[in-house]
Amino acid sequence: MRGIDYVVKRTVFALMTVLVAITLNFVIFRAAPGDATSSLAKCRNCTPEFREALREELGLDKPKLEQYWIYLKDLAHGDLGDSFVTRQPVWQELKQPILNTLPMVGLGYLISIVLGVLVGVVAAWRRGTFLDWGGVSTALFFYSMPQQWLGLMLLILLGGVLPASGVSDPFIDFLDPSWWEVVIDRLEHMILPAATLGLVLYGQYALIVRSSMIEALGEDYIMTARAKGLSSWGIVRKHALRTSLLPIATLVALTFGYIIGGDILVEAVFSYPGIGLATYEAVFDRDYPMLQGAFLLLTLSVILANLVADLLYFKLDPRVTG
Amino acid sequence: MTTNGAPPLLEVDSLVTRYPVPRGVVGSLARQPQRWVHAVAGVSFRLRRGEMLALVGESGCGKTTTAQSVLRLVDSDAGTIRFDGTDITALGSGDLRGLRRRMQIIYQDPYESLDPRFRVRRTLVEPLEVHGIGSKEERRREAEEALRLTGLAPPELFLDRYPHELSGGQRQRVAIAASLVLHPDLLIADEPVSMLDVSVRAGILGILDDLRRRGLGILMITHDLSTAARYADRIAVMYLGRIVEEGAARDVVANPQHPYTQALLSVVPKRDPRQRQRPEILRGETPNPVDVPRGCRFHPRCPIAIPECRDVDPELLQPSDARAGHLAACIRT
Amino acid sequence: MSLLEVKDLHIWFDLERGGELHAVQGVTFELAAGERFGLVGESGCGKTTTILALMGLLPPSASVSGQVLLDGVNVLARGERSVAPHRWRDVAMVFQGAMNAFNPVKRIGEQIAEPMELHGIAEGREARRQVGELLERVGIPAERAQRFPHEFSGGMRQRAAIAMALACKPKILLADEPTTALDVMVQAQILQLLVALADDFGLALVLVTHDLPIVAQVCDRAAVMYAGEIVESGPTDALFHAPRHPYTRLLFAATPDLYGTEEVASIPGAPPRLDRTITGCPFRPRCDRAFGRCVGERPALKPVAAGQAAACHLNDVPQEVPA
Amino acid sequence: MTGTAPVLADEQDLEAPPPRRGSFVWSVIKGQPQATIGALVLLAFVLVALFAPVIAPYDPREKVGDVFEAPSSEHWLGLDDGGFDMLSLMIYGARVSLIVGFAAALVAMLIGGTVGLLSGYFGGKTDTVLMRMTDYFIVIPDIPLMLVVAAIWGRSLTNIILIIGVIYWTTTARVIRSQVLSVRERVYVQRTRALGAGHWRILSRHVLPQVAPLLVAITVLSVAVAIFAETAIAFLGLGDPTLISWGKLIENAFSRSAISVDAWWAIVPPGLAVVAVVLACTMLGRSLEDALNPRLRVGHLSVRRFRVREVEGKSL
Repeated sequence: MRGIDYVVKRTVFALMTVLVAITLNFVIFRAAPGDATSSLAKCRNCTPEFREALREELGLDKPKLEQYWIYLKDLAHGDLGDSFVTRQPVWQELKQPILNTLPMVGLGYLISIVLGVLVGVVAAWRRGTFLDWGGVSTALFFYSMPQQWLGLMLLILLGGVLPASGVSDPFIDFLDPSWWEVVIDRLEHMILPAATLGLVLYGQYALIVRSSMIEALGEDYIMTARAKGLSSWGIVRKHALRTSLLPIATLVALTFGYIIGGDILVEAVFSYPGIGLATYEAVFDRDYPMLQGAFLLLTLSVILANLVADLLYFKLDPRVTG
Repeated sequence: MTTNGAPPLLEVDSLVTRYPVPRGVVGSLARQPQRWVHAVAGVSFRLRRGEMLALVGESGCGKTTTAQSVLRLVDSDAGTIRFDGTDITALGSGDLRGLRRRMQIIYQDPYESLDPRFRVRRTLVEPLEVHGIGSKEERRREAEEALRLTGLAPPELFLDRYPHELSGGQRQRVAIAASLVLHPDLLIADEPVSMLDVSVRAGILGILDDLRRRGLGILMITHDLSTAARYADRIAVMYLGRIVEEGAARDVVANPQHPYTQALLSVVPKRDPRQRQRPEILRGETPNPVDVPRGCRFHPRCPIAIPECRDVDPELLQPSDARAGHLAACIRT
Repeated sequence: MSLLEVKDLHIWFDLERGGELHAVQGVTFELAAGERFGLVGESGCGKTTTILALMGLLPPSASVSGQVLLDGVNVLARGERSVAPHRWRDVAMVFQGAMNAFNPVKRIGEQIAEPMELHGIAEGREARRQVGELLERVGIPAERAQRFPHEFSGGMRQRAAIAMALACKPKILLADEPTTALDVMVQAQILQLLVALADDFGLALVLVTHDLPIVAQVCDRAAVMYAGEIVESGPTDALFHAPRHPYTRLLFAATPDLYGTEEVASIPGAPPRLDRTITGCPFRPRCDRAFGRCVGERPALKPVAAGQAAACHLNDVPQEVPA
Repeated sequence: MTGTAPVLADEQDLEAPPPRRGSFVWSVIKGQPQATIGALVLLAFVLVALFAPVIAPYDPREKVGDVFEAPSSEHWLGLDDGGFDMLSLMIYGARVSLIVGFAAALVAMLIGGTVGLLSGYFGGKTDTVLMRMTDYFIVIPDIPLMLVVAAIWGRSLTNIILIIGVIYWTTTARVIRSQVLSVRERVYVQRTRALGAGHWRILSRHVLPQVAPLLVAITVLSVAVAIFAETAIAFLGLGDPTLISWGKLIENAFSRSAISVDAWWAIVPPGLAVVAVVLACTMLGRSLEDALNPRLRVGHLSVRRFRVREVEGKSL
């Protein structure tokens, strides 16, 4: 019985958030001063007739409420509209970029979590020593870098060693590669953007792990553990680590939105054809349906990540009851 | 100053205060019945001017909720509270303001009850500001007078200090002084000494005793029967939201009628090592005030319970071998 | 030879704003096997610091001198290294506020079994069996070992904390204000349990509290601490009926008794600051019997009667001995 | 009234130094090296921004040499893609970056502070509604939203400040709320309420002053976040095209291929400037935050252990 209420509450909340996000997506794009055709279809040789046709095609000539209804109906069928540029369905256009982005962001996440937890734990455990000072300073330093700039720096430093753009070697197919050569090639292309994401993010994790670990080490049960005869590494491993890693579950989800933002910047720097680059290009091309579709997908993924974190937290902390 | 014949300062009748137990989304959807914490479940007592009544009981027995209800800091569900003859049970917030001047409370924790960023002076003057009383000069004089009354003399030594520069006993004195500047008629003292060192407790209790002699009605909430026996005129023992025994302090201590009171008295440790007692320890812990036992609420833990106790919810009556004004809620007395 | 001997224990804390706090100033006492000993004093008198030092549980800002002899061996000789092996095996502790003595995200049983496994007393199934036995012994059904701390009431948690302290069958049990946050009825239950366990297991019990009546009821002998030092020690009976230090007498007088009729009086003033050097008797400013000698000369703890010692100059002046 | 003997005062040590209560922020800045450095660096950048016309060696909009000319004694940081002096660009860029940083942080402080204060103090329905709203804002990915809003609503400086402020108030709101929740339960607040004081009085005299230092700490931290956000917006080409900012300089260098011609001087300095300011804000903000968190002060586990002292002579 414990916490069914919690699970239901979080799930209902996530569903409600989805609804709000969908609505917001509609409002932001239509409540702009003027309408989308004036701000987005800023082509030099657009005739008024073309603009009118565009309005009709987008259904902007209909009343707002009806537009909302149509938008919801289309969405229910998985229809995000067609891209202005390619005239293909947005969903079709976004599928491949998403598949490209997922492993790269995943790798970045992995780097940041491993590095962050490691540095955080060591810094807290060795509080006040050089290890602590060095760990925290390095973490703060990376944390203070604009992601795009760090990306450019890595490009300057390592651009000669590792591929600087794209998702794979365009000529690799001619070499008749084995499967692992393909994997290696993919990884090589992934490593710089993923490292950028990871390096910028890990500082935040390290600082949070450090302070929650220091807080945990100040709890009375740590004194009990010492009295029971545990060694200091034993205390860290068996008592402090578990409680201080709890916030990471939430933080990983909360930073999901942040990593998506970073993803856009980093993919722009490394011309990595993922959803971030697609969003970036959509802004430049004024490809309004693409932008709307990508934005919606990104928001939904953050909501999902938060739900997962909430449920994970529930699994990890016996005190959560509702 | 005599108070005979005048209406009691405070008259509480069949007071009921309860809090809803959160059901959660699932519970509400499944239409589970709403459950309640019966914090105060029918409490009646009177307090005269110049009298100190001690409300004694273990945590969760409803003594603090009773105090909050009397002060109208929480709303009660049934019963009446009369203050100086006026029914204040349902007063609106506007009328309450005037009333708040006349009833003051001091809290258990002197480290917490003073704003750490306020100097003593500001803490003492604030109540007067809130109620718009007096000129600046008059307020200053009131503050100094209140400090003197609580034994913090000369006042100049304390007015400009911050709470962290005072000892626990001094802080509690400042807290009392802050309630005295308004010249209240009723003072509620919620465990006024339990956070203080033993060696300064008597000083604080002495001030309360002094104020009582000056005509204030004092409702003291405490879990410490020794203190209650020493300083209060009357004692009311609470168990699970009810008063189970009430009477003159010496009667209750010397001749306890209710088995719960007897048990409570038996576990109070004596100072003298030669008087090692065999305490009469009750089984288990106080049940949750959500599921109050049927019949006598004490019967599951009662050493002298009989089958009837399961059905009869006893009233507060005067037992045969007790003195006038000594009441107990037990069918076996 | 006593089971535990504390000789001239001093503890200092470095203060953040500079300077030191001399928290424990030359504490000396003995504890025999199976004895119930009380350490009484008001807040800040150094009683908790003293027993934390017995287990070497002092913060890094602390420095100690003096001896803590456990079966004749000075466990503080080499600091952390020499005291660590004795923790929980020889000396176990019930901490103040058992609410927080347990890790909130681990099961109670797991936490009680932890020291058993650590000290090689029992493992796995055997450890679980012993945990069950211990829990039953302190009045908790064995199957509750699977519960988490927040599912226990305050009294239950304190019982579980006691069971945990007994996990390695120690010789000495230190109890720091074990009943402070508890209701009187639960307090009586816990004290009764401690006494019974001390008898059953042949434990020596050190009970630290600010509550004189508790010591009077539970302990055979006690020491009264004031301003970091023991001002009087002896059988509890003697402390109550024939105190040889004014502080002991005044402290009893400030404690109301249920049936007592004497005046209850507070002790004016406050204890001295421990971050400054104390000259003369630390209790002098609050004492009702102070005289010239108390100003310049600090009294030492000296035997005054059989098994009783006090640190007061009055004891050197026969006609001045307080009643 | 009967006169009774006054109760004796505790003769506590009253020789303690007279109260000296400088502001909390000031005492942290003075007391902690991390905070001192942070505050000094921040101050230095603010001065540079204020006196930009005096300090800058050249007019940043005047072509003073070749495209991507390398650093020299005349142009310490070289020239950018338009032949403008990088140092002067950097100095003028500080103005926009800092204005965006501080103004947006202020917006976030106002919104977040108000929401947190009301939500925490009144609790109940107010709290539920406000916190749900906050939760919604938290799940919207920040940079994409800024992108969309800037792309659709226009890219003036005011717009950018508002967008950043409106997106980043959530942290402030949540932290302040949890602090207010605990302050609200303090006995002295309850006592003031029992006294008959109104909500406004309690909020303004007791609650707000208590949370103010924390509010300052978070606001300092959000300055860093806002500066980041500005560089991101500028980098994605959505900044005000007429203004020079550090973000814009990074974007220029990137889009005009500074890397391929190895003109590191066009790209490293603006990034380093951002790092310096953000680092300074983070150090100052974190020191303030840490000083406010008593839970960080106790540690039952430490690398250092208690020491054993040799006894010199007898006991004191």
